Amino acid sequence: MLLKIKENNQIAQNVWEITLAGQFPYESVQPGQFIMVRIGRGSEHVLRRPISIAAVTEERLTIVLRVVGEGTKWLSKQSVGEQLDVLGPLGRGFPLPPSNAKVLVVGGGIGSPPLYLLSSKLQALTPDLDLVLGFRTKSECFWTDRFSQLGNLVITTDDGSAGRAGNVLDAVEGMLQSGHKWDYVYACGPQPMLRALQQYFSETAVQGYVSLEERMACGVGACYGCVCRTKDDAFSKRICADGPVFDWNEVIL
Amino acid sequence: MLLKIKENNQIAQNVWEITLAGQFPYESVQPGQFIMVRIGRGSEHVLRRPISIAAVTEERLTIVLRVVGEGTKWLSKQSVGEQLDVLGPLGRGFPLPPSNAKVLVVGGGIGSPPLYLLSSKLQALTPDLDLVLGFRTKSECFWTDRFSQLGNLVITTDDGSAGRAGNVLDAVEGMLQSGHKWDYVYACGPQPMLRALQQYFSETAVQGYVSLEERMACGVGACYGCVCRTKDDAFSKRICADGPVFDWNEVIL
Amino acid sequence: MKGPDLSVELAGLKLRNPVMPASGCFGFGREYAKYYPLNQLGAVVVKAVTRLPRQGNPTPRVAEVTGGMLNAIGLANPGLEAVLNHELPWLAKQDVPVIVNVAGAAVEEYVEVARSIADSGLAAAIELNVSCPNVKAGGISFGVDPGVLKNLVAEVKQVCRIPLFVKLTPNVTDIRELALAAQAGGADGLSLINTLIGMKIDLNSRRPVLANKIGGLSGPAVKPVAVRMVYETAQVVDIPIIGMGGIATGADAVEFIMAGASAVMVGTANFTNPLACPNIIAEIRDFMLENGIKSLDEIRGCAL
Amino acid sequence: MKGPDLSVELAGLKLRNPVMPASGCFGFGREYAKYYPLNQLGAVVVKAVTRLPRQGNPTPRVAEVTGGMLNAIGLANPGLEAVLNHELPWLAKQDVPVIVNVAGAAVEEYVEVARSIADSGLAAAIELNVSCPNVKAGGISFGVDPGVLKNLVAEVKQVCRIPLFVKLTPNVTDIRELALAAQAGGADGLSLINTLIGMKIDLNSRRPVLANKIGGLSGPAVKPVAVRMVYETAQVVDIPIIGMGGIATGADAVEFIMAGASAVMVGTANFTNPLACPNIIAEIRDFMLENGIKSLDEIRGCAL
Ligand SMILES: Cc1cc2nc3c(=O)[nH]c(=O)nc-3n(C[C@H](O)[C@H](O)[C@H](O)COP(=O)(O)OP(=O)(O)OC[C@H]3O[C@@H](n4cnc5c(N)ncnc54)[C@H](O)[C@@H]3O)c2cc1C
Ligand SMILES: Cc1cc2nc3c(=O)[nH]c(=O)nc-3n(C[C@H](O)[C@H](O)[C@H](O)COP(=O)(O)OP(=O)(O)OC[C@H]3O[C@@H](n4cnc5c(N)ncnc54)[C@H](O)[C@@H]3O)c2cc1C
Ligand SMILES: Cc1cc2nc3c(=O)[nH]c(=O)nc-3n(C[C@H](O)[C@H](O)[C@H](O)COP(=O)(O)O)c2cc1C
Ligand SMILES: Cc1cc2nc3c(=O)[nH]c(=O)nc-3n(C[C@H](O)[C@H](O)[C@H](O)COP(=O)(O)O)c2cc1C
Ligand code: FES
Ligand code: FES
Repeated sequence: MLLKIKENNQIAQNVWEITLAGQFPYESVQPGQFIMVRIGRGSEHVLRRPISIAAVTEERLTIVLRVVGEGTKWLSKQSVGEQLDVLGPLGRGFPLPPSNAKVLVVGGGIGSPPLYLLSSKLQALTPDLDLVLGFRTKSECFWTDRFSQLGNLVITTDDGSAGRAGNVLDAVEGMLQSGHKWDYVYACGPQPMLRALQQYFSETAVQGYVSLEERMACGVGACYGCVCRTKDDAFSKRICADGPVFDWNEVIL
Repeated sequence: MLLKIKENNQIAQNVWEITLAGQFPYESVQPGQFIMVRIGRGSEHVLRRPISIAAVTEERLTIVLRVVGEGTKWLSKQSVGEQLDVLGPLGRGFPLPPSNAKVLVVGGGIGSPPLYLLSSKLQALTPDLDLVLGFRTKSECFWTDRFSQLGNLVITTDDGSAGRAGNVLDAVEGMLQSGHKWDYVYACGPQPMLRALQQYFSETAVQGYVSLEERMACGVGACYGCVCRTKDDAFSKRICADGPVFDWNEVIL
Repeated sequence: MKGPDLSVELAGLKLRNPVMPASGCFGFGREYAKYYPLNQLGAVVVKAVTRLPRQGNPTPRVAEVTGGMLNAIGLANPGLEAVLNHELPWLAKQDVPVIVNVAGAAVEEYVEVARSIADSGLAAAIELNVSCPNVKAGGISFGVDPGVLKNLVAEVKQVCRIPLFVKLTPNVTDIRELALAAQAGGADGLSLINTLIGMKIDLNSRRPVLANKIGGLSGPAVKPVAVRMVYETAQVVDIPIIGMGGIATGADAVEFIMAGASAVMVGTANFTNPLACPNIIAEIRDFMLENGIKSLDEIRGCAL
Repeated sequence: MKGPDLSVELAGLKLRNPVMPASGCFGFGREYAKYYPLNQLGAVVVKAVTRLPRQGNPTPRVAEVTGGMLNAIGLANPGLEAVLNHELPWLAKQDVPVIVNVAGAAVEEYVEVARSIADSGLAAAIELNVSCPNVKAGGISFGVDPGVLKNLVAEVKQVCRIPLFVKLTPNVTDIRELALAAQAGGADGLSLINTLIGMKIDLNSRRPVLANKIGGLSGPAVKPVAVRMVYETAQVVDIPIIGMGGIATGADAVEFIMAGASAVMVGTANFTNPLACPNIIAEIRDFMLENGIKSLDEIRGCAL
């Protein structure tokens, strides 16, 4: 699918927000799903890049990306009016909780974007959404205003330059100690963060969903490139097709 | 060198004219010299493309190119304001004749552009410049107005849709029969045309210079990619560095 | 007016057109069936099948390089039984010939898997992936020694009632030697090339990007090597060749056919564009129309 | 503050930095001397020299492919005498070590050329190009058979009073075997890789683009294969390795060093950008500065 770039703006250090329009099954998007974006216009880049859907309206798709290599750099440089070749929506998103469940959403850095779409859906279901977003430093924070409209937002930065100093787990512990309780945890971010959450809640009844990342080739389940380890140690799950969201009891992080 | 595109216009079927500006040794350009233009911005294309200098002013360089493959197609699509990475001026151009010599200039198709720069220099030296330019068909003709200001221009097309029907050699023969005489012939175009001219004048005292083409890698004489056969059969000449212009007595066409 | 005829005959198999996905780049067909009906393809070629399920290598398993990619999937697959019970029956309903890529760590494994697949009646042909390390011979690939290869092919041929293609690895000094060995062993056709062995190092971690360190290079970067090997092989063998390596356009496919290939496979390009195979088929048809070519026989091997 | 130290020692040669142009991509240095002083380079490596002048192959000799190029120059060069009398004396004035690439069609030719070059005192080292067809052995390249290679290297080593590098061809099943053979023959170092053999067919003429049909593939497309071969070779030999194949940036050069190379050569990239070598040197320096690396010894082979 060719989608037209409507906006492409830097919103934090190395972070860009791109809004796309064009033929796309906007209504069918589940929070946590992603698109595969083609890079360049020749044959130098043969692999698409997986990018989460951060927000969606009836006729717009928004992605947020951090520039880390050639592909994301190229994306950050595309002009309004140009077209991106995308596949999607791909993968399985976050299963939504029953109404009125107590929910915590935890994001780490560039893992936050898909949680925005998730949280905007959760807002209607859960009266009192807790959100913890961790960043390295103030200049890397983005969308904090948007997230704060969806629930009780706690920001952490490693260096304390914005919000609470420390990592997201410190914040989660602090909230638990001050009496917060959750039935569901939804998380996306670096693997060590996900692992720490998984372990922290392992002896509890809290139901958790984590969104995983791996280098992908096809993005549709055909190449077996992006598998993750599952606890039953059966034939490994493909993150692109069986995930990227998994029940945290199912996967070894 | 990075030169900025000032104009990029289609001027005939598959033919584009590009005008460039920026730091360049404009004054030192000899007619017949060429530039090597980089294609694309990544590493898909590793070889530059040789393109003749068609016209030069104190601060502008003009090239004319026919779209035949990926590189020329890419060039035709570059927008005004973008930069091209060029090397040059490269090669050895046409040696100019003494004043008042009688001169014929013969161009075939996309071989004509360097002859424009040549003819504009010849105009000052020779009172009565004869120009024969051959094209396949009318829609492929370009710059005929510009050339006609420099001398007595005869156009030929294979199908007779413009100018005289037939090839350039037919026209040259016709002119000879109607009394034209030349001391010097300068030619650029397809190899069969150059060979025909070389043979046609082989028993005469007419001095001739032909500009040759070959696939090039370095364009500066370092790779031995672009050699041509010389009559003394010594170590072959490199078209990029020892040419592209050769005395027609020197080379086997 | 009748359009150009894209059909090809390949060791007795009659294919609608010469374009098939390459093994390992198309799963067992289910994923791409969401993008187009599989019966548009000449055939479907499935992921390598081994006797038992295989998890494959640790991740990262894929990496991008200039004009291509590296993979070290490690023959991950659900194993013979699951393929026979779940994948091939589903594929049998798709109205397209199915070629099963077979891998193994010992001659016996190849033989057993090939026999079961052939006997199931669910496959049109078998493609032997001989790039696998030969466990009994100290991990050297089956595909690099002519004697070892000929013996493997001969053993499998005995139990294989359907056409047997042998997929050659390009990581050899002389592809012709191996091609002739496979032919002597009884191969009905050859597929080439499998991936070139490559590596990419990450400058930040200072380690190879792939967990497996080395991986197979595929994509446009390998096309010149692949075309050359098809060309060299076509000059010496009598059996048909399926060419592959970097095919992404109809022009690429035609280049392989001119080099002597009877059909082509498309791997990495499926990842760049899920519609790569149908697009390539359409582009081959356009090329034939524009050039007045009625049948691919007219251009097969014309560059030889 | 002292900047990073880019100097390397290579089989007794002390180089200012690890970056050299690759043979055949830099003529005899004169052309690129117009773009920058050659003493910015670690060394200059000249085009292959044979005993007699060679015209090389018919044209077209070069073609572009995705991420690379094919060449079939055919060892065109002015011959030993002209090189000794005209090229090396000029290079001797450029204040930079000169490595002479030597080619031949028989062991005796290699020996004669190498001896003359070494004895002239005008070269710092010799690089044996063993991709040449061995005329006496039916045209098979010297670089594909360990026994033949070891013998060639040993013969040349006897007459060569300066360091002897052997440049390996990648068109072999196991590069380690050839690397060990060259080492056993007495090589002081190894250069790898030469070009992969490839082909491109022109769809209009329906013929190979190169007059020679096949040609050598170089450029970014081959980098993963080259890095892998350097990595594999570094694990088994004790002599230094000069890595090359697709290097176009400082990052590419660092990748080869991390794979175990002591120095690098830059071929095709000179054509894309005549300032490729000086740029790469500057980029290596920047990388070292940014990462607090004082000497290349700190990262050499760190990915092994
Ligand atoms: C399901 C999923 C959703 C993602 N969503 C986002 C998002 O919303 N915003 C965002 O900024 N990033 C996201 N990422 C990470 C993003 O895909 C990588 O940062 C990006 O592919 C890097 O490409 P590059 O060309 O800039 O980097 P390079 O390092 O040059 O890429 C080289 C290759 O490695 C792959 N690669 C490199 N890093 C990663 C990584 N961390 N994860 C997966 N592949 C990688 C690339 O896809 C490419 O194939 C997501 C990843 C996955 C798997
Ligand atoms: C000295 C010289 C001057 C030239 N001047 C002009 C000019 O003023 N205008 C113009 O339109 N063309 C000119 N040409 C031809 C021009 O270089 C080619 O048409 C162009 O390189 C084709 O590139 P491509 O990528 O479009 O074609 P592709 O076929 O995709 O190119 C593939 C490779 O082949 C080479 N190649 C293909 N055709 C030619 C050719 N005819 N000559 C040389 N290399 C070729 C390309 O440079 C490239 O390396 C000149 C050639 C030479 C040698
Ligand atoms: C991710 C991936 C997995 C592959 N798996 C297999 C396989 O299981 N069996 C096999 O014979 N070849 C396998 N191959 C090789 C391809 O079938 C093909 O030979 C190679 O990729 C070259 O074609 P391409 O350049 O079009 O990708 C695999 C290639 C890729 C990229
Ligand atoms: C035009 C050209 C000519 C070459 N000539 C030689 C040669 O004479 N001797 C040699 O050993 N290698 C020769 N090579 C191989 C290069 O030295 C180098 O090994 C190869 O190109 C890979 O490096 P690259 O990818 O940086 O170009 C040549 C390569 C090219 C492109
Ligand atoms: S990326 Fe291919 S299976 Fe997930
Ligand atoms: S193109 Fe390299 S010598 Fe002419």
